Amino acid sequence: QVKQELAVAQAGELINKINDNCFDLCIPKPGSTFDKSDKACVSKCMERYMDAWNVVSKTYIARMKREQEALR
Amino acid sequence: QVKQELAVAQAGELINKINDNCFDLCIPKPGSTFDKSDKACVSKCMERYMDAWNVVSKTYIARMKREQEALR
Amino acid sequence: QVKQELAVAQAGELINKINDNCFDLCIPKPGSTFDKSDKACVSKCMERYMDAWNVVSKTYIARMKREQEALR
Amino acid sequence: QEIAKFIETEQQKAKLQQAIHNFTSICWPKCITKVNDKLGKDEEQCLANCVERYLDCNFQIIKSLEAAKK
Amino acid sequence: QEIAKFIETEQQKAKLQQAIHNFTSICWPKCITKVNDKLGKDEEQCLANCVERYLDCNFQIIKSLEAAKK
Amino acid sequence: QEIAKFIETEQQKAKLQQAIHNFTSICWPKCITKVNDKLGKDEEQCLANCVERYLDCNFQIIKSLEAAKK
Repeated sequence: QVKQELAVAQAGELINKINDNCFDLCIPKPGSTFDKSDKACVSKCMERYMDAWNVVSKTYIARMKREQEALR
Repeated sequence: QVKQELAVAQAGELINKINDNCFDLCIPKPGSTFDKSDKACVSKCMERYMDAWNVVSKTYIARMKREQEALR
Repeated sequence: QVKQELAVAQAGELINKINDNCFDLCIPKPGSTFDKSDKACVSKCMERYMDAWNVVSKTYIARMKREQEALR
Repeated sequence: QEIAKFIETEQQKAKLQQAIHNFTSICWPKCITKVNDKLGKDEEQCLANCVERYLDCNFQIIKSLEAAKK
Repeated sequence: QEIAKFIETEQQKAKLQQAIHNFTSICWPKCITKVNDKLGKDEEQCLANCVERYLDCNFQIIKSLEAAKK
Repeated sequence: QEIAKFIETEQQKAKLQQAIHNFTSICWPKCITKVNDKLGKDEEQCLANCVERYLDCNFQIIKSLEAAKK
């Protein structure tokens, strides 16, 4: 249950971050409808955000390893 | 006392949000005085912020009801 | 130990704030290297941030004293 | 028991109010660029649209992530 | 007792420092647009004005909300 | 004991994920200005540079503050 709660918390953070960033990018001026092109943009943006998350993750972890090795 | 503390916490949040948003809008470049026109702007801005809060609240609650009904 | 933990927490906050503000100012477009001029900018920016912190601190404390005296 | 229920209700209210604070913060700078004597019809519409579109976005993301899990 | 008092004092100090961190974060981007060798007189004045005006704003809002409650 | 270790590992993972969330939030608006069908090579490079330079900045600040303490 701890695990699940942590997983939920993480997913919540991911949803919030995607939402904030993709809302700004895809719907800079909120109109009266959420049309097909908005939906397509949000869908693509979500994938790009997760791509970006992976690049950041890889870079960060590689750097931390390099720094730790430099300390030895 | 719980109630009061929660009420105080909420008022604190409201004050902070009004302050941050109205400071940016009314005093974009802070000068050496806080004159009548600044005061009038802050006063109006505060009322508009609470109007906006009410519109957001109404919209959000109505939407949540609609979504809940759609789930039944 | 409480004292140390609080001191560490405060230093952490200071480091984060300096980092966020000086990163934006010194490295608006992150390139492939962190060169001498970036380093010099971060170093100066850090000193300026602490100067600014001191000005804010002095102003805030003086104002709070004035307000407290006005209440008597 | 009474107290537990009271606290729970208060916490739900606080959560709702927090959500409304967040939406107002997000939508205010998108819709209000100057301070007027009244909230204009267009400003009001912009705020309502902003909340609705943000939630559309939110629901879509949640559904996609759930679909991806399966 | 000694420890309780010590912790309270430390917490007050932490609160004060947090407030100063927040003000510096708010006022820095309004007043410092490039990094110079020294803090200029105009930058210093801008920072002081920013804190004072933010607090003016704050006090006015608090007073209005209190007046509205009655 | 088992549970304590499990919780600790989970907390470390959560901390790491939080750091990655923060970096993505900081670097995304600097590197991604429109939504494309794929992450471009230049966008990918920009994100990696952004993380590296932010950490360079971070390490420099920490070292300077530590040196100043002595």
